[in-house]
Amino acid sequence: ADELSLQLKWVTQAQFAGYYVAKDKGFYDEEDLDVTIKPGGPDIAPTQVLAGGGADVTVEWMPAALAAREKGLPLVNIAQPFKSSGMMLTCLKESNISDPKADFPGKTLGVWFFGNEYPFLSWMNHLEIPTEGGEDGVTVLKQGFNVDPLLQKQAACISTMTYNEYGQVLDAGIAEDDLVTFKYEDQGVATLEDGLYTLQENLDDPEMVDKLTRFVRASMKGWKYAEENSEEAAEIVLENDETGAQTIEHQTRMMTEVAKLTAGSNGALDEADYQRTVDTLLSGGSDPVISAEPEGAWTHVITDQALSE
Amino acid sequence: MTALPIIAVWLSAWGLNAWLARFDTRLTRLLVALIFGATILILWEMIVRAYGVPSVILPAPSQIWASFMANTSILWVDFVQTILKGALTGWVMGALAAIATAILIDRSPFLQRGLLPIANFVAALPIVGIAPILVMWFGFDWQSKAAVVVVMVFFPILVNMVAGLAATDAMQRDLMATWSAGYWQSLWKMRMPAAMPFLFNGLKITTTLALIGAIVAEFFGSPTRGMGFRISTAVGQLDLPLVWAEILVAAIAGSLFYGIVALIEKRVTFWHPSQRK
Amino acid sequence: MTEPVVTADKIDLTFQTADGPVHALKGVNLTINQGDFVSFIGPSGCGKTTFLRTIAALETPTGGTMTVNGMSADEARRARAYGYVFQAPGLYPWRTISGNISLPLEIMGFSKSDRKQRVDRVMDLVELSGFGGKFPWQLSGGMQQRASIARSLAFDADILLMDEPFGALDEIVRDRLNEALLELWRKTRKTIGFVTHSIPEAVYLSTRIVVMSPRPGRITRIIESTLPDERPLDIRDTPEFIALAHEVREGLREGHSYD
Amino acid sequence: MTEPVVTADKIDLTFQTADGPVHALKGVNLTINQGDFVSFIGPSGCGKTTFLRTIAALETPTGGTMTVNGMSADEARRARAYGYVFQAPGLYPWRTISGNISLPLEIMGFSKSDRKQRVDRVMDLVELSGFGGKFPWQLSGGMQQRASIARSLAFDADILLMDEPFGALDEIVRDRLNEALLELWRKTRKTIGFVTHSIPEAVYLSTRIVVMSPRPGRITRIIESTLPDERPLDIRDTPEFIALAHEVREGLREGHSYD
Amino acid sequence: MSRVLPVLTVIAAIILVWYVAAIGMNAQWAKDQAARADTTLTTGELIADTLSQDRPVLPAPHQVAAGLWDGLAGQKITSRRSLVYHAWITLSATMAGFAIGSLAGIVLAVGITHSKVMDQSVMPWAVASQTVPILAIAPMVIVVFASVGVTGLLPKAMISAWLSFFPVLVGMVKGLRTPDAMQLDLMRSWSATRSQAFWRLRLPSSMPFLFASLKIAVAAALVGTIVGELPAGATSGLGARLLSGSYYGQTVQIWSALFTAAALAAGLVMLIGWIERMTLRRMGLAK
Ligand SMILES: Nc1ncnc2c1ncn2[C@@H]1O[C@H](COP(=O)(O)OP(=O)(O)OP(=O)(O)O)[C@@H](O)[C@H]1O
Ligand SMILES: Nc1ncnc2c1ncn2[C@@H]1O[C@H](COP(=O)(O)OP(=O)(O)OP(=O)(O)O)[C@@H](O)[C@H]1O
Ligand SMILES: Cc1ncc(C[n+]2csc(CCO)c2C)c(N)n1
Ligand SMILES: [Mg+2]
Ligand SMILES: [Mg+2]
Repeated sequence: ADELSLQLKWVTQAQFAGYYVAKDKGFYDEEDLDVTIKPGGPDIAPTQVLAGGGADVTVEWMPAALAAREKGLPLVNIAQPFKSSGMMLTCLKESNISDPKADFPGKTLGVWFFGNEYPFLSWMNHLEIPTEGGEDGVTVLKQGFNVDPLLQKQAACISTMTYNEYGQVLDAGIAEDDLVTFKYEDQGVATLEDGLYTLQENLDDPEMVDKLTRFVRASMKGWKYAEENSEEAAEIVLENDETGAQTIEHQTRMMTEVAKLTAGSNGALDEADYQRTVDTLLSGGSDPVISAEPEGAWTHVITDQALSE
Repeated sequence: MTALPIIAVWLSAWGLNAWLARFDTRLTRLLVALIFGATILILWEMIVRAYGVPSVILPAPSQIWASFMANTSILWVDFVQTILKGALTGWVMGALAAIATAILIDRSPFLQRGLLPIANFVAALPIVGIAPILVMWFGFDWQSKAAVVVVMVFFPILVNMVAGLAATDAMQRDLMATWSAGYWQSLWKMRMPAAMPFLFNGLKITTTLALIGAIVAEFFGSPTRGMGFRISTAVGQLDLPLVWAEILVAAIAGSLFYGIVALIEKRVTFWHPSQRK
Repeated sequence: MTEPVVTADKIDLTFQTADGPVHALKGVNLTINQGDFVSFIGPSGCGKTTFLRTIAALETPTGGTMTVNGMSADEARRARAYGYVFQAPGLYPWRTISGNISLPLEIMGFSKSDRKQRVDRVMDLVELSGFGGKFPWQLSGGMQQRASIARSLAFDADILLMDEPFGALDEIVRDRLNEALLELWRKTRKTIGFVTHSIPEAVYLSTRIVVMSPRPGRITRIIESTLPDERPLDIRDTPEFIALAHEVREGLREGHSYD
Repeated sequence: MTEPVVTADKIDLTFQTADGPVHALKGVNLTINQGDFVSFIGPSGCGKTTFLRTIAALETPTGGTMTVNGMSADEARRARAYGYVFQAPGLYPWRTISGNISLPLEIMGFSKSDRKQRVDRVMDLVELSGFGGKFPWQLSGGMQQRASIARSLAFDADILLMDEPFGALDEIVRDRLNEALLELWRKTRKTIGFVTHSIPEAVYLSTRIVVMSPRPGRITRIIESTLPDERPLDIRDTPEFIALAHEVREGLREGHSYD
Repeated sequence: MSRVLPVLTVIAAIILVWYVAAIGMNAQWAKDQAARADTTLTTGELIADTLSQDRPVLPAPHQVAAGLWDGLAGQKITSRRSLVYHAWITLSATMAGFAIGSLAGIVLAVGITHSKVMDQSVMPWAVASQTVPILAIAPMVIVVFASVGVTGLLPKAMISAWLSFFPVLVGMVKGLRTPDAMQLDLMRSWSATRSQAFWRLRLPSSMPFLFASLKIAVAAALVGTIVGELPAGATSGLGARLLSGSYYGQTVQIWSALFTAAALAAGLVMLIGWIERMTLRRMGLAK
C-alpha cells in the first residue's frame, strides 16, 4: 500500500472524525493507502511540520495557511470538508454584552493565538475596534487550553468552537440562558476552517497527485459516514485517543455539532467561500493578515478527480 | 563536498584556540570563548546555506540578527513583561521567602526533620506542571508568571540555604558556645556568613530556572506581550527569525543575570577557597 | 589560691559509636584551684581533649559531677567563665584577624573603643601587630594559631582552657609564647588548663601536671611542680626540671604499656 | 657515600601573588651526598617545604639549577627517584590503608604478589599490621601519618623526602618512629631529606642539619653532626648532643632576629 | 532519630491548609452557581459543595486521592486511562534522555578538566545554553527532529538530555577538580600518567559530586520529558495527561498526573540515592 501521513491541527477528537472513520472502516485500505494520522497539539504548527517534511497533508484553517503562504511556504488547499465555521465568542450574560460594536470596547476578550488569531483580528478590524486595550479598545488575552477564563471571570468573553469549548462551558454548569454567543458566521466574518493542505511540489508529481486523490476520496467517504453515524464515529475517535482523557458523551456531542459544519460540503472548495475568506483577511485595515490577493492557493484538481467517479 | 569547507573552518578555529589557550591571560580566555561561539555561529550559517535548510525550520544567524534589529521595540516590551516583571520579581520573592523559611526551619529541629524530606520531594517535582494551575489562580498577567517562578526557585534555594546554615564546623560552633553567644548572635555572625557560598549556589542555579519558568508559564495564558507569548505566536505565524531573536534575548538576559549573581557572589564570598584561587 | 574552681568527681564519658561504645573518660577525679596552671599530658586518644571539653560544658559527662565556680559547668559557660583555645586555629574565614579577635567582644557587648583597645593589646602580646587587616588564609599556620590564642585572651575570662595551642609553632616562637603565657599567668593568676604533647613544655609551664592514659581514658599520675613561680627559660637545664621531666616521662611510659 | 645525589646551585624561587612577589627561596646552594640524612629546620614560612618540593620537581625554581642523580629534577621524578611524605597524611579516603600503600606500587607496575609482600613489610615497620583493611577515617591522626610514611617507603625510592612526618605524634610514638627511621636508614643508606620543627629530633636523626631563615628564604647555617651512626635514644643526654642542639638553637635564633 | 512523626505532622498540616484553601478557592464558583440558580447556600452546604465540585479550582485532597487510586489501580495497566501506562511512557523517555544527558555531561567534564581549550571555550557557552528557553521551543525542536527523520521517543529524550547534561557537567567538573594539591602532587611524585591519575584519583574523588548532580539531573530529565510531551503532540505520557486534563478543565486529572510525576521523580531520586550509598560504601566513603 502507498504510505501517506496526515498532520492534524489538534488532539484526537471528533473534529477529525472523518479521517479516523476512514482509517477504521478500511476506506483507506480500499484505496490501497496506508495513512498515518498524527495528532497535533496546542503548540504544533501544522504548517511547520509540513515544511519540515514531517507530513504530506495537514488539516489547517485557511487564514493560517494563507499567512504561511505569504511567508513563502507554498501551501495549497486540495479539499475543504468543512463548509461553515464553528468559531464564536461566548460571553457571560452578566457582562452585559448585546452588540459587539457597542459593547466590546473596554472589555477583556480571550483569544486563541498560534495562527488561530487571524479571524478574530479581522473581525475587530471590521468593527474598527483597536485590540491594544484602553477605553475604546478591547484587551486581548492569550487564552490557554480551556474555558477557565470565562468560568473564573478573567475575561468577559472567550473564543469557543460550537462543537467543543461551548459544550464544555455548558458541562461546567452554566446554563445556555446565562450565556450570549456571537458566531463568526452570523457576523459575516467567517473564514474557512479545517481544510486539507499540501505543498505545491506534491501537486507537480503525478504519482503524488494520484495518492492525494485517493486519499481525499476515502476521507470524504469517512466524513459522510461519520455524519450519518455520529455515535459510532465518536466511538472510533475514542478508540484512537491515546491520552485516555476523552469521554464518549463529549465526543458524541462534538460529532453531532461537527456534522452540522461538514454538512454542506462534498469536499470541493467553494470558490465563493474562498473569496469571502480572502476578502475578510485582506480587509484588515492597517495590519491585514495577508497583504495581497493570493494566487494558486487552492486547486480543484484533486477533488475533481476524486469526486468524478 | 559541501562538508569540506565546514570541517576546514571548524579545524582552523580549534587550532587557533588551542594556540591561544596556552597564554591563559584574561584577554585570551575571553577571546577563546568568543572564537568558540563565533565558530558555532559561522558553522550554523554555512550549514543552513550549504544545505538549503528552509528558514521555517532553522533560520540562519544573519536572518535572526536582522529580525533582532528590526524588532527591537517588540523585544524590549517582551523583555520588560517576562524578565523584569515575571522572572525577576518572582525570583526575588522566592529567594526571600526561601531564606526566611530556611531560618525558620533552622530554629526548629522538628520542622527540619519534617519539612526537609518534603522539600526535597517537592524540589524534584516537575513544577512546570503547576503552571496552568497558577495561571488559573493568579490571572493572566505577570503575577501568575511570578508565582510560577516563586514556586520553581523556592525549593532549590531553601534546600541550599538550610545546608548552608548547617555548614559551620564543630569547632566554629563550639567557640560560639564557649562565649555563650545567643541564637541571633551566632546566626548573624557565624551561620549567615558560612551559609553564603551555599546560598549563592542556589541563587545561581535558579537564575536560569526563573527565566524558563516565566517563559513557559506564558503558554498557559498571557496578555498579548511577553517572550513566551511571542515565541508561540511567532511559531504559529512561521516567523522563525523572530522566535530565534527572542531566544537570543533570553540567552543574553540569562547569561547577564547569571553573571551578575556570580559577580555578587565573588564579592560576598571572597573568603571561600573556591573564590580565592 | 586554695579555693577550688573546678571539681571533677568520678567523671565518666562514653561515646556511643556504630562500632560500639568508646570509653573516653572513666572515673576521673580532679580538683583545680583558683590560680592553678594544670597541664594534661598523655598519648594520643587518651581523652585530654575530651576532658577539657567536659570542663567547658562542650561535652556532657555520662556519669559523675563537674562543678565550676560552685555551679554546673553549663551555668559557668553561660556566665562566660571560659576562654578556650582549640587544637586547630578555627578562625572565621570571612573576618579579618582583628575582626576575629573582636568577635567574642562583640558578642559579649563590649563597647567599640574598649574592643579596639583590647584587640590591640592582645595582638601585641602574640606578636601579630600589623596583621590585623589580613584574612586568616593569608597567614601561616603558626600565625593563625597565635591569632586564636589572642582571641581567647581578649575578654579576660576567669578560666583559660588551651588544647595544644603551640603544637604548630617552631621552637623559638614556642619558647617566646611560653614565656609570655607564664608572664600573663603570674600577673593575672588566671586558672589555666593546658593540653600538650611536649614534656618540657608541660614541666616548664605548670604548677601541676596530670598524666593520662587511654582505654579507658583516666588519670594515672598527678605531679605537683616544685619549681618556683619565677621561671627563666634556662630553668630547663636545672636538675630539678630534669627530674620532673623524667617523672612525667615515666608516667607516660606506664600509660603506653597498657596498649 | 661522597657521590653527590642532589646539587642545588643558586636556587631562587619567587611566587607571584596578588599582593606582589613572595621570595620563598633566594640563592640556595646545597649538596646532598648519597646516604646523607639531611634535616631542614627553621621558622615557619622560611621555605623548608618549598625547597623540598623543588628537589622533587613539584616546584620549578625561577633561578639557578637543581641536579638530581646527574639529571634534572623533573627527569629524576619521571624516573621515580622520590618517595615523598607530605606535612599532612594525604591518604585517599576511598582506599583502605593497604590499598593506599599499594597505590604507588600499582602505578609503577609492580606485580600483585610483590605488592602484597611489600605492603606487609612496610605496615609492619610502622606498626600498623592488622589495620590494612581499615579506611583512613577509622584511624587516629597519628596512625594515618604512619600509613603515609609506609606508603612512601613501599617502593624503595632512592631519595626519601619527608616534610614534618612526625609533627602530629605524641612523644613516645615519635621516639619509637625516630628509632625505626634511623634503623631503616642505617640498613639501606637511603638519601633522606627531612623537615622538622624539633631541635632534638633534627640532632638525633641527621648527619647534617640545615638551618634556614625567612624573608627571603635562605640557608644560614649547615651543621655537620659529630654523632656516631649508632644512636640509642639516650644519646640525647650526652654533652655532645646537647652541644649540637645548642648550636642549632643559636642558628635558629639568628634567623629569628631578622624579622 | 525518628523522622516519621515530624514528617507526618507536616503532611497533616499541609493537608489541613489544602482543605482550607480548597474551600476558599472553590467558594466563588459555588456562590456564583447558587446565584445563577437563585438559591442561597448555608455554610455547611457551601463547604460540602466546594469539596465535591466536578471542576474545582483546587480539588480537595480526597478528590485527588480518588483520582490517583482510580488511575493507578482502577484500570488495567495497559489501558490508556491507566496512569501506570502513561508513567511508563514518560519514564522510558526520561531514562533515555537522562542517559544521553549524563553521558554527555561526563564526557564534556572530562574534556574540560583535561584540555585548556575546552575549559576556556565550552564552559561559558554551556551556561548560555541553559538560558535558551528550551522548554518554550520544545515543539519546534520536535518538528526539526522530525524533519530529519527522528521521531518517537528520541526527540523527547533529547529535550530531557539538554536539561540534564548541565548539572552533571557542572558537578563533574567540580568533582574532577576536587583532589587537593597534595593528592595531585603525590601522583606527580610517583610520576603517574594522566590516565592513571584520572582513574585512580580524579574519578574516585568525583563520585560524591557525580551522584549529587545525577539526582538533580534525573529530576531535570523528567521535567524535560513532561514538557516535551506537553504541547508537542505527544499522545501519551504524563505530560499529555496534564495537557488533556488542562484542556478539559479536569483539575483532578491534572493533580493526579502531577502527583504521579512527583512520585516518579522521588522514586528516581531514591534509586540514585541507593546506588550512591552502595557505591560509596564499596569505596569506603560512606561513614
Ligand atoms: N565525638 C566522638 N565520637 C566518638 N568517639 C570520640 C569522639 N570524640 C573523641 N572520641 C574518642 O574518645 C577518645 C579520646 O579522644 P580525645 O580527643 O579526647 O583524645 P586526646 O587525648 O585529645 O588525643 P590527641 O592527643 O590525639 O588530641 C578517643 O579514642 C577518640 O577516638
Ligand atoms: N603556592 C604559594 N603561593 C604563594 N606563596 C607561597 C606558596 N607556597 C608557599 N608560599 C610562601 O612561601 C614561603 C615559604 O613557604 P613554605 O611552605 O616553604 O614554608 P615552611 O618553611 O615549610 O613553613 P612551615 O614550617 O610553616 O611549614 C611562605 O612565605 C609562604 O607564604
Ligand atoms: C492554546 C490553543 N491554541 C489554539 C486553540 C484553538 N484550536 C485549535 S484546533 C481547535 C478546534 C477546536 O478544538 C481550536 C479551537 C486552542 N484551543 N488552544
Ligand atoms: Mg586532643
Ligand atoms: Mg612546611
